Amino acid sequence: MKVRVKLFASYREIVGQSDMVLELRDGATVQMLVDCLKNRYERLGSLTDVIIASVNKKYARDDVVLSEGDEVALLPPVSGG
Amino acid sequence: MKVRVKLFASYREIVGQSDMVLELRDGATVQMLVDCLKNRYERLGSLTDVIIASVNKKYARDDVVLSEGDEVALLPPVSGG
Amino acid sequence: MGSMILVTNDDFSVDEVLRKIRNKRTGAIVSFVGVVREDDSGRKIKMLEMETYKGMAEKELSDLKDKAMEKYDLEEVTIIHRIGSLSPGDNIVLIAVASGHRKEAFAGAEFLIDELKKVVPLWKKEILEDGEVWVEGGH
Amino acid sequence: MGSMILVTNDDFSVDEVLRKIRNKRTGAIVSFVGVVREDDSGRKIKMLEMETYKGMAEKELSDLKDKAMEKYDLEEVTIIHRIGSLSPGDNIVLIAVASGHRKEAFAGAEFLIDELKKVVPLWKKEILEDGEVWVEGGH
Repeated sequence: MKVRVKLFASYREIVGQSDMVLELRDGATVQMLVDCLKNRYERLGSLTDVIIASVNKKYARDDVVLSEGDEVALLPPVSGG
Repeated sequence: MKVRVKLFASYREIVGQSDMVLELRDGATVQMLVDCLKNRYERLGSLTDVIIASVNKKYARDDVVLSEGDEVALLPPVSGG
Repeated sequence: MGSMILVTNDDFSVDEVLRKIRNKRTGAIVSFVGVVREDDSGRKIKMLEMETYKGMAEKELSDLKDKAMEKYDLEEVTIIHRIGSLSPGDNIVLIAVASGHRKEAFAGAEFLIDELKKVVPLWKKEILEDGEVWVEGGH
Repeated sequence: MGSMILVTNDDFSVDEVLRKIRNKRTGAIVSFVGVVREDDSGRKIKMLEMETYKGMAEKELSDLKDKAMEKYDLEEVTIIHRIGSLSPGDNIVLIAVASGHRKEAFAGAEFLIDELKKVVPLWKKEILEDGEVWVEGGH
């Protein structure tokens, strides 16, 4: 299945793009997607152990199972206000 | 000696004027001035036991001794803001 | 110096105060605006009359400002209190506090309005549908 | 309904927000304005770049507003957060809370800015004299 990935702030700069489409096997979880990206982009892996993610603009736990067409975002620690 | 007396809000309405000059004996205190006005204006006496006063625009205790030309104000409970 | 103490008949612009109050170290500005309620604990208010002891009110406000700036780590403090006739929905008072960080700004602003209601010679008369009443004691 | 949630490139008018947010029961309006410091813990800031996750930020802000209105006794809540390039002295964020009484308004406003800094997808990059840094974690 295909999911859309969005990257922000420092993650966007490390990966070098803000948007991508990933092909994952059916039943893949948020954790699997994050691991996949950590492997592909070494600096993302070395930067932090835990990466906060959202699915379809809601904060999502690591074990959430993804579906075709989901929008998954990797969110660095926020710093608004 | 003469002191100037200022009255505000409910006290002003009870007394019917906002400004007056009182003749007091030398050595008179804030308490004496307040008692003198309470006697003269019955409703002022019955309204409240304690009347807060200022002398020359500073909060003053009852036992402060007044001087010729002082400006004494009787201040109802404040309600700004 | 963006700080200011003012007791006035006129309305104020919060934007103007907030523009003047900030300096290079300002990260947080907390402001409190008191508004004339139409309904005060069941009393239907047609109008408010605010009276002050001119000179003493300004002095007390200025002392409070100094106390707050010492007690909390504040950069600037502006206090504007209106007097005269006010209608429901009108601004009564503005307290604006600029600080490096927000904790101090919140604490300073709350301290100032709490103290203002206790010590500053200002009196509020509510003109109701069926009479008028001097409000006693800050609330 | 005077409440509003907005993430925008444009500056805001506090006067305008405060005019819209009040209703017949409003006695107190507390507002918090975050300002770009020129000096952040010794770092000399030339510029700030604020980035957001459009859509999610608004949803998180709206959830926070609902949470605050339930937790405290608030009448209306407006939150405006700026994004894009900001200079020292510029406004970053406005939180305005209208309530019948001041205690709830202060508590609600402080809760909102504390939570905003923890959960709303907004990121701050400081452009310094000698480089740039993504700020991590609300402070």
